Amino acid sequence: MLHARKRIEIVVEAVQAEAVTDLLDRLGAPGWTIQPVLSGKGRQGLRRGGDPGGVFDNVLILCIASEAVAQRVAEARDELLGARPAIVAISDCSVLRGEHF
Amino acid sequence: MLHARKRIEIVVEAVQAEAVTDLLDRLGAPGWTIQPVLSGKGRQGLRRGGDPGGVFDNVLILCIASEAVAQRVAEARDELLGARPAIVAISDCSVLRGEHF
Amino acid sequence: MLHARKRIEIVVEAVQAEAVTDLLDRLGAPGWTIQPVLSGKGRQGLRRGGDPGGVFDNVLILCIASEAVAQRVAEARDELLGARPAIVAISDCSVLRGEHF
Amino acid sequence: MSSLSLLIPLPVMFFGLGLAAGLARSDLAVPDAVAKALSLYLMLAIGLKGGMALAAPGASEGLFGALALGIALSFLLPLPAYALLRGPVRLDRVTAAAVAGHYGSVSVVTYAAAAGTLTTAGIASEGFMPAVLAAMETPAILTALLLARRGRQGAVRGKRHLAREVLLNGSVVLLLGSFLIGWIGGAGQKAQLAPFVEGLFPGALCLFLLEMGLLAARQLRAAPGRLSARLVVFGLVMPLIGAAAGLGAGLFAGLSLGGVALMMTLAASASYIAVPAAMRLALPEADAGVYVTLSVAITFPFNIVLGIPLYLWVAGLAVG
Amino acid sequence: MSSLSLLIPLPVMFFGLGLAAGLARSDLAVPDAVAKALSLYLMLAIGLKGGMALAAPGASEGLFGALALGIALSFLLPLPAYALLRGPVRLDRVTAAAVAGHYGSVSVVTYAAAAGTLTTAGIASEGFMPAVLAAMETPAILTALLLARRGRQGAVRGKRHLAREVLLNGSVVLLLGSFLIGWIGGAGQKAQLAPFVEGLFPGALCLFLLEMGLLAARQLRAAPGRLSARLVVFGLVMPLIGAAAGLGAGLFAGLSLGGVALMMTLAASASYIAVPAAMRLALPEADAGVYVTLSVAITFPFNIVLGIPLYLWVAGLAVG
Amino acid sequence: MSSLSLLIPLPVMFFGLGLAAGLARSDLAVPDAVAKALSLYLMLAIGLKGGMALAAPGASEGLFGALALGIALSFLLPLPAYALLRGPVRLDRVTAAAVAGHYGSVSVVTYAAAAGTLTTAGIASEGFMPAVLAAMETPAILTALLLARRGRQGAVRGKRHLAREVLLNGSVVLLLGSFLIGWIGGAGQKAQLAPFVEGLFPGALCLFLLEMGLLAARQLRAAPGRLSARLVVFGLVMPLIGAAAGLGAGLFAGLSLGGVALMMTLAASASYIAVPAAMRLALPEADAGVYVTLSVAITFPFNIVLGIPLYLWVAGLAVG
Ligand SMILES: Nc1ncnc2c1ncn2[C@@H]1O[C@H](COP(=O)(O)O)[C@@H](O)[C@H]1O
Ligand SMILES: Nc1ncnc2c1ncn2[C@@H]1O[C@H](COP(=O)(O)O)[C@@H](O)[C@H]1O
Ligand SMILES: Nc1ncnc2c1ncn2[C@@H]1O[C@H](COP(=O)(O)O)[C@@H](O)[C@H]1O
Ligand code: NA
Ligand code: NA
Ligand code: NA
Repeated sequence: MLHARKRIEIVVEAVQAEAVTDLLDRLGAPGWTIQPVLSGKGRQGLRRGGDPGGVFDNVLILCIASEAVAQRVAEARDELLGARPAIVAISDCSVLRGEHF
Repeated sequence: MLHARKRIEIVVEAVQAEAVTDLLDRLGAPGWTIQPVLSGKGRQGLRRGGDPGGVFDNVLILCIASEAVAQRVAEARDELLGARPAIVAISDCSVLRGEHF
Repeated sequence: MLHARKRIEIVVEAVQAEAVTDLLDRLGAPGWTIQPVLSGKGRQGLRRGGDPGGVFDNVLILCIASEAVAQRVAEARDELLGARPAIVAISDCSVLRGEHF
Repeated sequence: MSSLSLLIPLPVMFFGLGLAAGLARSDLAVPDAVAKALSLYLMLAIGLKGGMALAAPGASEGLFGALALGIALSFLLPLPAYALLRGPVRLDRVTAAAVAGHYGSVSVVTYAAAAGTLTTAGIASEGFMPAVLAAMETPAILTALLLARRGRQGAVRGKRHLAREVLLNGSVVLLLGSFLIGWIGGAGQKAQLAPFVEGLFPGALCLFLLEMGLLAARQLRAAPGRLSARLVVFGLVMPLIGAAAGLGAGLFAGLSLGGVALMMTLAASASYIAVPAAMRLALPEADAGVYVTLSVAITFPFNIVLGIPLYLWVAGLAVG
Repeated sequence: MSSLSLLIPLPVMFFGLGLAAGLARSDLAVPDAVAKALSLYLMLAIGLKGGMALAAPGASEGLFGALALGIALSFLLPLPAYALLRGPVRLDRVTAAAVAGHYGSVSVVTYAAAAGTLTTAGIASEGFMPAVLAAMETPAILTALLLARRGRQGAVRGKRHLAREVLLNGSVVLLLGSFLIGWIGGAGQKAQLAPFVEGLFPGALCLFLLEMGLLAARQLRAAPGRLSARLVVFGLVMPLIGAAAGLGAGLFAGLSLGGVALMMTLAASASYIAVPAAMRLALPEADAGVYVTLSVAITFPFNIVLGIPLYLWVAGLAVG
Repeated sequence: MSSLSLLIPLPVMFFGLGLAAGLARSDLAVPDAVAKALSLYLMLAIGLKGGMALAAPGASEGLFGALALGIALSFLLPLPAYALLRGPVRLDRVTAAAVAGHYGSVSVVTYAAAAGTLTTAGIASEGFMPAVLAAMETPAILTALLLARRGRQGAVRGKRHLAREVLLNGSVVLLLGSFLIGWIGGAGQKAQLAPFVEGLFPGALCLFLLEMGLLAARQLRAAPGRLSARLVVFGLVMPLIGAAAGLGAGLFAGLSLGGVALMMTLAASASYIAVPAAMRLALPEADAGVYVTLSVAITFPFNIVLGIPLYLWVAGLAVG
């Protein structure tokens, strides 16, 4: 009934989101969801979105995928880090309808 | 101090959100949170919200609940899938203030 | 390549968000991300944001941190609960680039 | 240059701009909140203006006949649409029913574009037409549901929401409410509201049509394989059938030239807000990519570019 | 029809429309960003208009007296409110203090509605009243905090934010800033800004009151058990007490008929933006469901429907 | 008072208000969607107005020369900027290239402020200047990329996006599109669009400059250590270099007094929407804190407060 999968969570600049989702597509991810971010803090200090050019906007990309895809994402480290994500966090989860993921 | 709970995460069309939260209420969930989604990709291809009728908007519903409630959600598979969620992912977490969940 | 970390997730009133992130900063969190919330339900019943004073707006704060920081957050229970968060959920995750967290 | 400008009204050119920008993948975008604000504004202004006009002595003559005929059109137009979609177009039953519902209902912006054309041309119309617009928004939803359920068991999902969607749909409430407020209170405050209700109207329409063009392009790009050639033909022919029915209704109701042209436009237009939302809720099996794209990217541009001048010309022949 | 329209101003009818739509659970909604934009617009327009009026020769006479009395009212009005809430209404101390703070402060939209009524009726008022409006926004917050802490130890939480909220509250800054800009620079540019500052005002007010009606309905539906009958009575009586105090202050300051009516309206009105936000921060134990609902769904409609005409009538008796 | 108002135009005072509020950490805020809506409105109104003016007989004389010179300025101005930034300012190569790109491109709001000043002063300018504005938006991006890549291997990341950003940038499309629409269709509909295009303009500019002030304050507070004294000096000197080049180009193109002043303003202004977004995509190694802050918080206020009057004065000497 429940099937073990990986939950990949990436915080990245909005302008780089398409580069990340293109990569996820190429690595065989069955889908992804982009969520808005209001503000954040990291190594570069405070970041608050909403400037006219959208330069300081971040987004959060969520991707539920198989262990194998998660493995490939971790291995595509160099390409992924080219998009300069602030976080790439991977955790375990179970899904209903394993056939889809 | 920390109490083991389940973290249920559901991506679903915005028009179906109330059907899902009604179900969560009926299954005894202590609460839930609805977050916005900017865009996503799944079996039906790219989905970008913001059309005038809100037809293509998705939301993410987060629910922290006891193992028993999570069990019931997984078992209510048929009713839940009637709302055509794209993802139902369940994972483990610990909470402060277990009395509330 | 992947490093074990903790994923801390806090739902709290928007007006209290800065109190929570100040606490996270003080406890040594390497960063955090604030996401918007559309609506929710908990012990106080239904909450829907968007009133003119922002009184009913909630946010979700996500913080990826080391076990030690997560420990300190759990121990700062009293101070944290002073901001009246609705949820404080902690789970496991792995991150790329462990040097940053 | 001015000859082209006589052919294509300025707001329609903004639709073209949005469409071209969208198809070329420009990053031009109108924020959702702005599009919603413009849509609220257009409904409020249309309603108030109509209500104020109706407050003039004798202006309500013919109101009830036009209302009744409009409602009847909204209930009935989905039937020929469904027949075409099931027959020659060969769409599945549920999607056919959902699409049919869109063509019984109406598009507020198409109405606004037609009203703008009338204003520019100096042609008057009945003050109560905004009430007809509001009345035609939702009856078609019920016909669509009946068509979808034909011969099938099973309750409609989300009934409670759906009833609200039909009876208390935001567009209907705002249009009718503003209309009533304009009727009751407008006479004395017309001059005070004119800069808002009339001065801004053409500009707001331009901006909204820009957004509609961007939306149409997005739909066309997202669903390249979704619209068969037969569906596209349906999206061009069905407005003509609607307009013909609207012509009959308008003449039967004894409307003026402007009123007949508006009635034809209403019957020819397809919903792109109220009906899609209701269908998504009530008929989740229907393909939203089909009905949104057909309504926004085929029928809407057809109506504003070719339809409105055509309906106005035909109305002139029939009434004049 | 026009008799009804003389009784109820058009913007107030839009409040009624929003309230009815919300209570009937229509899906009509004004996006948050639009509501915020309207609120910014109203404050900017009120400030600029007042400042420009003040630039006329002799127009600043009486400014300081009115300002001082307004600030005093904001500081002091929470006291009778608190006494009523702790006594007959039997509210807990912290919530009582929080509610009391709302009634010392003011509501910009109530002021805007009163100003609109004066304009329609052709009654002048002092150009500096927007400065009084701005000055009355936040002193009441301090009184509320003192009342909440009475006899209790413990620092106020989030002091830094709170100080900003009181001194640098967005509404205060925008109102006062626009007022000063209008005063300094407006004389020469009045004509140029008129379409924005005056032309749009009534329409923007209609749209904002629609949103206030929807909000009031949402509050009433979300908190059915939250408002006791005694609280509702308080929400109707307290504006009258405030208006009486405002009458005294207005007469004492030697204001004109219009100025007295506005002063009564200010004193009678309850905050629904600045004070709720400050209270949520400083007194998280107070029940936000009580103070927001009382201010938005009881006192606000009372003031715009019955209060303003009443205050205008009384001001006429007292000044005339 | 009026003497101050002659020195500082009203919209500029709103920039000051926003800046002061932001630096004092007031919670005053303009929602993003509102800022984007105002920005769309300003571009649409500037484009339409220019296009309509161009429809007058003989008004297009000199168009192509001005366009060509504007494009050349946009391509070439990054070169002296880069030389200064690499030499005396000692910035790293990639950030220097990114900053240089901003100064070749233009700022729509600075242009709007200058156009407003001309209107207030009753000085005419060529109707085609909005087309020059649009044409100068993006060529500088290409120069910046060439500078950044000099002597280095490696493809530009996100080429596809970047091409769109340069050729189909939303601002360019909306400005040019509105300009063409105004040109083709505007003549007959000028009066109808005037309340929207002209009536609202000064007010919308005030609100947008308020937001720009808040944004400048946010940038200054977020990046206290980011701007060295040398960078600040660059942000004040570079507009003067640009203005000198613009003066030459304007005189060479035979523009009128108003046209020369606008050309100087364009060349002096720095982009704060199109170029930052393109640089973030193409040169992620460049420090966005530097270029956004420099453009928004140093050069922008310098231009609107001191620059525009200076350029107008110099243009008067040169042309008059
Ligand atoms: N440890 C963290 N936990 C959650 N979010 C983070 C963390 N570190 C960085 N972020 C997010 O990533 C953005 C950019 O991070 P950085 O590039 O490190 O400044 C921040 O503004 C946050 O939104
Ligand atoms: N594997 C996935 N990971 C994250 N989000 C997903 C995934 N699959 C689908 N989604 C989300 O669910 C939406 C609908 O999915 P679908 O119905 O499969 O097209 C997508 O637009 C995404 O937002
Ligand atoms: N069990 C839960 N799961 C997810 N979100 C919750 C839960 N409980 C409370 N919340 C969120 O926290 C907010 C405030 O909760 P409360 O203070 O309990 O009313 C709610 O409106 C929800 O957004
Ligand atoms: Na129709
Ligand atoms: Na008061
Ligand atoms: Na420049």
